Amino acid sequence: MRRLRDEKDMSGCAISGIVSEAGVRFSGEAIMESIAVMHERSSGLGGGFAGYGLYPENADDYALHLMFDEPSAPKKVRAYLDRNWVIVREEPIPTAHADNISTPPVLRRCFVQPKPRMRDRLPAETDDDLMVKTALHINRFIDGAFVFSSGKNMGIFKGVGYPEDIGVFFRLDEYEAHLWLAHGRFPTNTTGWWGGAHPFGLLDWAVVHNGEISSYGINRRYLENFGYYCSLHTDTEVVTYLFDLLIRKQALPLEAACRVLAPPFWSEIATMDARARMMARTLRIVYGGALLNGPFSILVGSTDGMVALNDRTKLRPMVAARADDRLYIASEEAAIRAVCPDPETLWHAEGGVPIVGEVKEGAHASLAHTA
Amino acid sequence: MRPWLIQPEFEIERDLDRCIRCQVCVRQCANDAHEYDSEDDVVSAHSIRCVGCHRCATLCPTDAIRIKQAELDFRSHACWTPSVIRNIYKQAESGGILLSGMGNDRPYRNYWDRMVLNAAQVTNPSIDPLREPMELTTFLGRKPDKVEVAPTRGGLALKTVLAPQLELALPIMFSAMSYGSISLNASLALARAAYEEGTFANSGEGGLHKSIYPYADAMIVQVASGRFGVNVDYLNRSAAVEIKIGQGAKPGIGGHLPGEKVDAAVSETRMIPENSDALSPAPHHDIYSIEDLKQLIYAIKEAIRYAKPVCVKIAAVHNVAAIASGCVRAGADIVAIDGFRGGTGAAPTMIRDNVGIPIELALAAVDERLREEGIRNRASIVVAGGMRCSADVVKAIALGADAVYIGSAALIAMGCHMCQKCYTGKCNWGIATQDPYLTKRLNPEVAERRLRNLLRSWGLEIKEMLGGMGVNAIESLRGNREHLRGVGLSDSELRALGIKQAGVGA
Amino acid sequence: MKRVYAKEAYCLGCRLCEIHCIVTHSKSKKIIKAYRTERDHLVPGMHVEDSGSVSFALQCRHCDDAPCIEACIAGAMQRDSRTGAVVCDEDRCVGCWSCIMVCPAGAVRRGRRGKVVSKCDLCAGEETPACVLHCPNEALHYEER
Amino acid sequence: MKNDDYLILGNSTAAVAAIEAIRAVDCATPITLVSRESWHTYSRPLISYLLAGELDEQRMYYRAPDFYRAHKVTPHLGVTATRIDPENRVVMTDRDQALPFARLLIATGGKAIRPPLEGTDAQGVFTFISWDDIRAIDAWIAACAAGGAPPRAVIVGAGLIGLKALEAFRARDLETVVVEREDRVLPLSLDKQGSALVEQAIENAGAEILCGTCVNRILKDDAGRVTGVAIETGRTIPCELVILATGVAPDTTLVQGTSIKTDRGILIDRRCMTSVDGLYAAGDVAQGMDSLSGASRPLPLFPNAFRQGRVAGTNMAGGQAALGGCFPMNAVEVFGLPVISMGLSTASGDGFTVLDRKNPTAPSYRRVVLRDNRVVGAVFIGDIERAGILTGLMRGRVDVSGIAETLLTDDFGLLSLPADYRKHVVQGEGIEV
Repeated sequence: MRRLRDEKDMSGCAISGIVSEAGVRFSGEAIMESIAVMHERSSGLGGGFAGYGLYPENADDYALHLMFDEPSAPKKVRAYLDRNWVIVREEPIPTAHADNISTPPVLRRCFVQPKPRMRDRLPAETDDDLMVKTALHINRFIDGAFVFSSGKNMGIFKGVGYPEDIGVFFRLDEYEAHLWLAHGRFPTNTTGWWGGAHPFGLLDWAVVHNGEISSYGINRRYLENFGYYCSLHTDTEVVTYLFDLLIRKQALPLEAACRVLAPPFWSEIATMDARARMMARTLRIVYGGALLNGPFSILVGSTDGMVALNDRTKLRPMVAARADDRLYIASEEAAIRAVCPDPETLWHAEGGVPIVGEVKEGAHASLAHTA
Repeated sequence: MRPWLIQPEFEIERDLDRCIRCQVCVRQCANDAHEYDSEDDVVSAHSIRCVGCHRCATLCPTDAIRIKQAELDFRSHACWTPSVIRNIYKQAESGGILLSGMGNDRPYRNYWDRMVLNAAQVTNPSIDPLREPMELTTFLGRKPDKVEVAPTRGGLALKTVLAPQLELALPIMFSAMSYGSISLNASLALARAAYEEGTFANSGEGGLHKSIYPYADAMIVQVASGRFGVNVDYLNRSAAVEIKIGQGAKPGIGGHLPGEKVDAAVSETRMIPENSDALSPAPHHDIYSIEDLKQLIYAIKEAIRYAKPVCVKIAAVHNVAAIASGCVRAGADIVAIDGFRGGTGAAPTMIRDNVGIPIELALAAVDERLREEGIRNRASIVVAGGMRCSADVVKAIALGADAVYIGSAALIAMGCHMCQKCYTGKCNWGIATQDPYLTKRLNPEVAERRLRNLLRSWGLEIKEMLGGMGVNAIESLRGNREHLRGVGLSDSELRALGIKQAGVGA
Repeated sequence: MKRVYAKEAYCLGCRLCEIHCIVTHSKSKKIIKAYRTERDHLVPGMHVEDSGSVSFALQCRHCDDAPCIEACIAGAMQRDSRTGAVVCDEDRCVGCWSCIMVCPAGAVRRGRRGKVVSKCDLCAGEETPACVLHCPNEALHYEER
Repeated sequence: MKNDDYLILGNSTAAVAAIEAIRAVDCATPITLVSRESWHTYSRPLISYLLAGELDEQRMYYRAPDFYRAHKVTPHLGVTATRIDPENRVVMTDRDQALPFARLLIATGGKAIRPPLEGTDAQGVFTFISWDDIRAIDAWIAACAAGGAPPRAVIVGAGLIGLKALEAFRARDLETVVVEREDRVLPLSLDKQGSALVEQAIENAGAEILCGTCVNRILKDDAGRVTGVAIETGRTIPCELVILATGVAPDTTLVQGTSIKTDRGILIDRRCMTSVDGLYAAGDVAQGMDSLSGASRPLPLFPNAFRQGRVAGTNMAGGQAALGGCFPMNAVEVFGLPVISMGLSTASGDGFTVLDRKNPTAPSYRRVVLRDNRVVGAVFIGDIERAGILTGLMRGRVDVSGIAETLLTDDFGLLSLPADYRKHVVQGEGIEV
């Protein structure tokens, strides 16, 4: 089956995210409830979730969420994985009957560890690099197979349908995570392909996004410069890769990475003090191709927490709230109030200013600067 | 002896009912195409001398003059066209090389006109540049792969030191036009306009006249094969240095400024004897290979203490992508590519019209190649050669250019009428001449204002187009070929340009 | 006061200033008609001096100590109190040419129409004198200095 | 009348210029003006045009009808000052008024020189310097015509006044002969070549000129009416009208016997002050420095009168002004031929270099006299355009070596001059050179 038309995906969407900064795991019910409130923002053509802290028993293994819609695909994937990886555990992803969900693909997950001698490994490559290569290879070259997610102790659940139905289908009320992301999709090109739903994941990055990246063409070519191949033609995909490039590969602090994606205007830079100006200027000059232009609100999940970012002119809605140890971020206030009726603080995200929900354990030093 | 086979190319039509015999035309034509007979009180014309520059028609206070293309006076023939026949007559008469000024005038396919731009509808909002910020600021120079930032207790600390950059208020610069090939007034106007509008002008291989020193911060100084006017002060009195390897109008050909144009001021500026011909060799005689180029680049970088970017300008030829890649690897911070429509003060017509490739294709190839090689950020790409309007600029940027050079458009803004007779030194518009009687026709204040207006109006249009596409920074357009579609192009052309067919979605 | 200043370096010597001066001071103020019907007595109020590659347009300087006002026997040469311009009242001028005799700039000429001198009147208070307005190279400036 | 007032004697160019200059500095202190003539201020050089019928009376007036009121001047017209008492600062008039003053300007002008000839007292003999002269002449012509025939006229002297009178008479169709003692017309202004052109113009206009001969006597009949003139050659020219046009001299009658020093005219310094503090003189009555000859002498010229009046007025009002170089200059059109002369226009010989050029086909002539590479005199006849540039060169004592030859060319202009002088002429800023 053709995965997508060979054209860029454009969609309006609902997004929601909840993180316990204390690292306390909670069931998927809350996120399902939150995203369901924004039913009108989806069209039933895609919904999905990401959870972090799902698999404590396999916390050190890469958890691959895979889908297959070709009978021959699983075998090919298995053969490819065998080149570099030891499969520690493999199982179907449990599902349940859900209204409006039909013809799901084959859904499996496997937990893998790198082989001591990985055949495709280059001298400087890390395990993560190889996992990226693996996931991208499967997505690009193995027909009928698609990697939903490839991080550790996390997973992405998504498919064609309204997000609340997808949640039921994947029995998310039975999982616990300290960070949940959800996405309801309103695509303007209609394809009923489960791989095309969101979140999009790579390693432990999971991205949900509402918007239209008008700079997509150059963002994509910019990433190609660094070896990323964008097979899905989605904004979410480039956002994910950009986070991976900037933070994981180039070791930019989160704050600086957000400055790259949604930089201040030159007129603002001109009014900064010398040190800040030099920083902002350098980032803009070097990372022009990474600037995300056009309307967007994105939520990016990672092992360390969640970051929300609006485009620099704030052309898409995004609301945040805090209560107890939790940070809630959603496209609409109602989606927060549905699960947190009485937040301590509630505010609208500012254009270009990231909001960070940092999970205390194992926090990156970088995140400390943005609070 | 009168060249009797040569017929007028233009007809000067004078409406005698409107002619007031004021003789403005007589006084303004450097080619003596108009003549006043005081006995009969009548102005008459010598059409054979007319070059079609429209000076007379423009200045005629009663609009009594019309310059028309001479009627087709040969039996029509698809192969033996009038221009072909005329050229043969001229050569049979002169025994010399046919010369032309300005750029290739043959009707090759213009790919700018086969590419259309995108605009935002519904799924993303277009942006109104009159209400919202719209950023055209462009930096030319070498960029690192990444920026190193270290978190410290006082915040983030920048560890990366950027290579020198040229900061442009908009991605348009004035291309190389030497003092000598154009008048000092024209050079001054270009320098001042660039300076005032936050962009750059290029000295060409003419040295830097003293009166341009105040605008040196807006000057890219050129080092070409003749090395005219080059010394360490010249290199340092600049914003950047450009090594000129080739020129789009005449790839593989050197330059020749006739001695008549080398007056005292030109002589001083070029550092050559007065009245001597200024001959720029075809190649640099110290660059016979890419390693030699690298040596020169680094020799210059040493001379300017690595404080300014070094640009290498090449003509768009068949393997331009590989050559550009070589230039980047040899240390060029900026690669300027000049397409075959690029202008010139003088070039053999056959070369001008038949050598080199269109800049659109060259640009597409170079940008793609540098990206494939992962070295695109190591150098900026500047393209030149037939950039006619802001849409051409936007398309060039979308194809992958960082900025463009405009030459002919700038000259036209100053009054050039594209008569293509620059090489005669008799430019009636005071641009491509050193004759004091003609140079004063170009008031640099007026020319500067017109150039600034041109830059501003193109800037405004670029902002409108950017806003229409839903982006508010030029870097989001740069190399963003998703915003381009081809119309009426073959598959191979689309492939060469790296763009999709119009009608094909994102 | 505002005067017309010439930038010698940018004067083309096209004489459009003279032509438009004539038209502005003609009866019809229409260029073709003026030249056709009044040609024999049209003299510009200003002149282009021209020699080889050097030329410039010269108008009356409207001197502060205008010698032509001193010399005018008919009281015709006067300073316009509104514009500050030195103007010749053509009804009073008798054509004695004393003004021509004393003008150090040579900016006053004999008119062709009888005994009346021809000189710049700054276009009688127009916002911009015709010569300035029509100079194709902005070699003439009308300004306060 | 308070005794800080201004008193001005005279009502012509110098007086008017002084009044305007005073009012430019001091707009309050009263000015009293005393004039022998009863006319509103008028321009003397226009009288020939009036006589010729080229002007109406309205155009004779030098300033607008409200000139005195607008300048807060109390005019006493038709009143003659009879005595000046410099010590007591008072002027007596023929109306027995005593006009006290603090600052006085004597601008009473010149008087026609009457040659010592027999018969100048005859009826029909006139001078030609005032409106009153013209009225009398006009009346005489009318009377003659009423008696049967218009008068025939003889003009004694072919200087400027004589030729303008001649022109007026020809306009009135009077048969006229001019008699000039010197060998040419306009002898003080023109050299022989220049005069020849003017003479040609006069002859073309149908008048007779007799040069190099003197009038011996004016003949009259028993009724005392003029009948003709007898000239040196023995010839008698019958006529009914004689004009004495042998020149003007300062009219110093009023200051004779006072402490105010005179020579041919009242002596003035560069500030136009006489030998008595607070007393000034200007115009044809005064005698100042000729900057070319270096000698003090009367320069009865219209522009001089204006400039002296202005300088005097400014200084009287407490301002600072001084005369620049003065030298003779004249502009005139005779029978359609414009003539301009300036400075030592007739000079030649030792120390002088003369450049001249005569147009072979048109009545046009130019002569430039140089001394020490500086222009000291010039003649323009016919093509007179830009003659003033030479006035400027003379006034500025500009070294013209190197450009002397261009002074004669047709396209001579500012462009021919050194760039910095050119710039200076157009007031420093005009032309950017």
